[in-house]
Amino acid sequence: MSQFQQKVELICFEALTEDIVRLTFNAPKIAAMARPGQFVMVQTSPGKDPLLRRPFSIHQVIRDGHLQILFKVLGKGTELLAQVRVGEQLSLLGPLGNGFTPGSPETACLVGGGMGIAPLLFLATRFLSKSSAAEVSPKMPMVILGARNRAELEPLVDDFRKVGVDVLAATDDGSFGHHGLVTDVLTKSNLPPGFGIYCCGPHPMMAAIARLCQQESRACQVSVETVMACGMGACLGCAVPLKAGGYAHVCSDGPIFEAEKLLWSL
Amino acid sequence: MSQFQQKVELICFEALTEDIVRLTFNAPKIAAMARPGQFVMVQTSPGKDPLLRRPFSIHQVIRDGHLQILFKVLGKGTELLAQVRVGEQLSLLGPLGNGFTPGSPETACLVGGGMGIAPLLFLATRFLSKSSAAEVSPKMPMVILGARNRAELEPLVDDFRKVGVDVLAATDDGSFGHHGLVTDVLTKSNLPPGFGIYCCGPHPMMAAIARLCQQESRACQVSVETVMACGMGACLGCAVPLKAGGYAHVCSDGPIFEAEKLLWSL
Amino acid sequence: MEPLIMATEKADLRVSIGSLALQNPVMTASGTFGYGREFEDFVKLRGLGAVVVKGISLAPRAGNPPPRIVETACGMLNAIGLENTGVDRFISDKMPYLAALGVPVLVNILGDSVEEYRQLAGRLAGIPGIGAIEVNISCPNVKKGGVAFGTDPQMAAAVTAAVKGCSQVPVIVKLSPNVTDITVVARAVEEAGADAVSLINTLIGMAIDLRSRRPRLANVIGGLSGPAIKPVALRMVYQVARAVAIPVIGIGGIATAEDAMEFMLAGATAVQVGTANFVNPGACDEVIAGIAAYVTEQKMGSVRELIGALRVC
Amino acid sequence: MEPLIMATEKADLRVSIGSLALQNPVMTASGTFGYGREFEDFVKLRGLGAVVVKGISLAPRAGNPPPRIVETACGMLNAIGLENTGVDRFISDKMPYLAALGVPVLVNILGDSVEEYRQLAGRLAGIPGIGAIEVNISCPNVKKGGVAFGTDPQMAAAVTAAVKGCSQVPVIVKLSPNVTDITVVARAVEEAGADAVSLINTLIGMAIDLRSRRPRLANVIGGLSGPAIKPVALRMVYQVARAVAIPVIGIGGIATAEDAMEFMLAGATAVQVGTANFVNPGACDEVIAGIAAYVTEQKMGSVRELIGALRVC
Ligand SMILES: Cc1cc2nc3c(=O)[nH]c(=O)nc-3n(C[C@H](O)[C@H](O)[C@H](O)COP(=O)(O)OP(=O)(O)OC[C@H]3O[C@@H](n4cnc5c(N)ncnc54)[C@H](O)[C@@H]3O)c2cc1C
Ligand SMILES: Cc1cc2nc3c(=O)[nH]c(=O)nc-3n(C[C@H](O)[C@H](O)[C@H](O)COP(=O)(O)OP(=O)(O)OC[C@H]3O[C@@H](n4cnc5c(N)ncnc54)[C@H](O)[C@@H]3O)c2cc1C
Ligand SMILES: Cc1cc2nc3c(=O)[nH]c(=O)nc-3n(C[C@H](O)[C@H](O)[C@H](O)COP(=O)(O)O)c2cc1C
Ligand SMILES: Cc1cc2nc3c(=O)[nH]c(=O)nc-3n(C[C@H](O)[C@H](O)[C@H](O)COP(=O)(O)O)c2cc1C
Ligand code: FES
Ligand code: FES
Repeated sequence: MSQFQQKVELICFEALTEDIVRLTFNAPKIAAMARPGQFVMVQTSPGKDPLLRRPFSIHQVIRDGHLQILFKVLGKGTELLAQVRVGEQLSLLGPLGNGFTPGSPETACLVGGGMGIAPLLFLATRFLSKSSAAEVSPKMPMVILGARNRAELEPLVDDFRKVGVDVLAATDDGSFGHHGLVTDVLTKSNLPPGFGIYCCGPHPMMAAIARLCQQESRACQVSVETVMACGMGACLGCAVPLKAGGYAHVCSDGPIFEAEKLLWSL
Repeated sequence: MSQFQQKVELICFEALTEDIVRLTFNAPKIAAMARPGQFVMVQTSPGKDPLLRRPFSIHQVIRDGHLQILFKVLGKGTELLAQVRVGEQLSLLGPLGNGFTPGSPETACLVGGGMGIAPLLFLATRFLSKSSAAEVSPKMPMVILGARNRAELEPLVDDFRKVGVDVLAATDDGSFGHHGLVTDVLTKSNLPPGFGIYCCGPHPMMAAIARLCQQESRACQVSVETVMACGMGACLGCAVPLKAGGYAHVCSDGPIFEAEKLLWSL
Repeated sequence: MEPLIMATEKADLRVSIGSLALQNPVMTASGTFGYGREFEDFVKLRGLGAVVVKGISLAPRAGNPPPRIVETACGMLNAIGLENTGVDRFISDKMPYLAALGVPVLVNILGDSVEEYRQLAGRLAGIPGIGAIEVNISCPNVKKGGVAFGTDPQMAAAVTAAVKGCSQVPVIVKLSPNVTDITVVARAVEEAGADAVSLINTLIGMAIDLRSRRPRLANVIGGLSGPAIKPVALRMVYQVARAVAIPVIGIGGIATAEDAMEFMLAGATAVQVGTANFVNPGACDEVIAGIAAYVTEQKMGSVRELIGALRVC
Repeated sequence: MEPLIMATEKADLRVSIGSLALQNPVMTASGTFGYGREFEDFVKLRGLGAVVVKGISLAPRAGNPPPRIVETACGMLNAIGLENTGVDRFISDKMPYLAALGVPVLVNILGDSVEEYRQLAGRLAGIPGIGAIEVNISCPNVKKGGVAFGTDPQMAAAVTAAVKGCSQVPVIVKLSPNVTDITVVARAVEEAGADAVSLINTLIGMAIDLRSRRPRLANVIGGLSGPAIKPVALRMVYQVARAVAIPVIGIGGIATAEDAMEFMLAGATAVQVGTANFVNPGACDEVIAGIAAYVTEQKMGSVRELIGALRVC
């Protein structure tokens, strides 16, 4: 067994801003198997509406089998999730998807925008961790994070700093770090050629970074979002077009893809 | 305006037993218009499943515009209602239906079984109240209440005693009051001819009491339950067959009917 | 020259169904709004686009035995059995109140035969306040072994022509969704003279109680309505709007302004709010206000810009 | 002599679809269970009544562009576009794993023409592990202008006969609900030799995004599934079970043992669990366990006592 459907208890609820929430679940089985870049499907209601589970990146796995997700309230499902109380149980399905391949290359620049920051904390700690040395590099990653404003970004930047990673920040309104896009910061940072990019964020940001990396022949892994019904390869609903033609399935072939394999619209 | 759709706040939650709950809402507009025997339609979820509101008798109206309902957890809707927390808001529609006609006759015997006890507390206090003298009789009503066991019945009997009404109790298991049915108690009580019956409870109980009253030519008002979609006479879903043929609508012609007008099955 | 400023002052929500002008595109669906009066405490009746009343037959009908309704996932089944007071009592008891509201009253009619429909239309002709006749063709044709008029293009056309022949007001034919190709029926009633079509009526469904091993409706089968059917309704409105030239009125699971405007994008000129009235008796007010807010916010000259504006590339 | 005692020991859940014996009446619905393996961590695959695989065509198909799915009230729309690996890779890559499970594999097939269905049946004939062919006739017939095979009794019969002619295993025809009278199609395929019918496939629906004014599916229309459609499915199963003599397999919104048993009361010999697998990948296990518990608790000799046992008076 490498995947589980589990009722898990919410053990910590944090509202980082008015509409950004971090939930910590006691989910030992899923946490034990989880790798950075994988995701869980969360049932947002015991009823039939909303019917489908919602996908969320695994934000962090912490000692004692605790698993975190970080999300923004957008619609019905996330609204319901933001109302779950500590002690209540929720059904989680996971870990799902392929996850990042953090070994290639070993020197890394993590680029996250908005809620795309979520999976990068887990990835960053894996880069740092010595215990799982077989799989990951011990080298310190470079991290560039962007969001709309200070309120949204600062608490997340703090989390990276807490685990010992320095962060270059960018905000749309300039209230924290660079005033502008993460892509500006990335361009200005003159990243050495050996560094690979691990990227998650809004589609336009990832498309821009994919283009950049292609120009520089830089390895680039992106985490892709689509609507999902099952999250486990059964419905074929989560198609994304491939450069070579045809489609890949985000939940089973991804959500992490080499940027150059995908057909980027925009 | 005599009916209202209102978002009201839950101000008190009481679990009388494991599955019997009393909710107190701050619902001044509805409370001000409410008469005993009327009901409210309660939205049990902000979502679309369950879709329809659920009808509940007005259990009690207390000073300051507080309105109570008393219910047993049976299915999805009542399960959700039993999870509402103090401070949360719910949409109520009411007061709906005709209500009891407590003046005719003025001497009364109230007979309630199970959750059918709910509307009788409000009715009993109206019989006692001197402030609304125009509408109701000041005479002390006789009250017979039945339920499955002591746990379910005793807290409700206490409520009647608190407002100054004595109660004859009956339980299915004999753990409190008479061992048996309320109909037994009623038969044994040798009710004087002038007393009218005001009755609410499971269908078989009401059918038995209706038969009894017919034999004794005693006035009998019953509170009838059906499935309801609208509660306000619009859907015509809440039909009950009439002795004279055709149907009445429980929400708009009832829920209180003279027992002899109805066609009693069983 | 200043449509934007005008729009922010008061959104232009007017639409027309044939010769019938409506102050806004929001009507009540037949059978879900009683005879209007039931909602006077909850909705600004005078603010509605139109009131569509419960289906009326020639003679009074008692309706089906209970249970008549059952809740289903995001929907409900009903088998009311077309209970109504009959056309004469409708005219004498219900119309005066309705006519005084000053909004068009659409009378939904139903019959067992083409002749009954014709007579109904005749009885209603000339009654003040009636803005249009809505012909419910989902009823069984007793002369044809109980096949619903609405499932046969020829029968549907025959009913339409009969009603049209006795009506001065626009005739709207209400289509049944329980057909293989709803555009065929839509075109048939258009050719027979219908001034508009409204759709959808309920999907035929059933519910079973495992404990008693009985159908949950005394009538065994009933009509499915509510949010559950919205995707089917939206698809059929889209198909019919592209198949006919007459206005289309969209119905099925509409509960919010967004729902209503999605139907307009699919091609509906107006909409009807049905089951949502039971859940939220103020639903129509909210839908109208929401559309007005959208039209203003989007700086649209008129709500009519939405009709059929779906971008399908 | 001691059926009650036996029942409490182990409930008899066996049912048969023609010559195909199933250990219990619970199958997976095509397109909602991948090729089975995806669920090995979540469901006891060997405990299923049967595994129905994603629809297979002669040549591989890439499927529709995204978005392919959208959630609706208590349901979902899909327009996957019948993406599949094609019959050859299905046989070489998927069948060995499936055959080793020891439960019947039902291969759902689809084509653009009668000839394609015939060839598919031919390719699958004799492959070990295949318990039956399920013929998806909701696909458009390209030779007839894209009208779905399942909406025309004659075309449905032609496909059935063609497949039947090349199959040794039972042939199950999966009916489309998008028809005026599903019993007509059911009888047509029965006469053409179908060993069973399964129903319903998805209802055709649509969803619109008000913000972008575009359809929510790239394909514009899609198939509605899930709890929302259960009342329609139950009604059609009830009608078809009374119209044909062959076994009926019930599909549509089944998520619990109660749902499954309601379909059996309506006349289904077996059921398929579809969309529920997405929400709860352990759904089939729960449905089977729930039926077993009920059969035991009710002291029934066999689950077969439920089939068509609805009490309609
Ligand atoms: C593999 C994967 C990992 C994800 N990880 C995270 C995460 O860690 N944190 C997080 O906040 N979100 C994440 N998402 C997105 C998340 O699943 C959606 O935000 C969520 O499903 C929205 O559900 P809802 O019911 O609140 O919104 P809905 O009611 O479904 O939609 C509300 C509105 O939001 C829009 N919307 C829905 N999904 C998205 C989306 N993916 N992106 C942008 N807009 C959308 C809809 O179009 C609609 O307008 C992830 C998605 C995938 C596929
Ligand atoms: C005018 C009126 C006043 C009412 N007053 C009260 C009240 O004061 N207190 C109270 O507890 N209930 C009262 N009821 C009944 C109450 O409305 C139902 O119990 C409630 O709707 C059940 O909702 P649910 O979603 O929990 O159950 P559902 O999920 O709808 O049903 C669950 C199970 O309960 C059964 N059930 C549903 N309704 C009833 C019913 N009325 N009687 C018996 N079984 C039922 C169903 O058949 C099903 O098996 C009243 C009903 C009416 C019409
Ligand atoms: C309780 C009820 C009664 C109805 N009665 C009628 C009727 O008399 N005539 C008619 O044409 N449609 C009738 N309908 C159908 C509705 O007008 C509408 O077409 C259908 O419910 C779909 O819309 P909705 O999903 O918004 O409810 C009725 C629907 C319900 C729920
Ligand atoms: C994503 C998806 C894909 C489907 N693919 C197929 C298919 O390939 N062949 C087929 O016959 N039915 C297909 N169906 C229909 C289902 O098998 C089933 O008939 C339908 O979903 C109704 O059942 P449900 O409500 O339990 O999902 C598909 C359904 C879904 C949701
Ligand atoms: S979400 Fe179902 S296959 Fe990817
Ligand atoms: S519940 Fe709708 S008319 Fe009574």
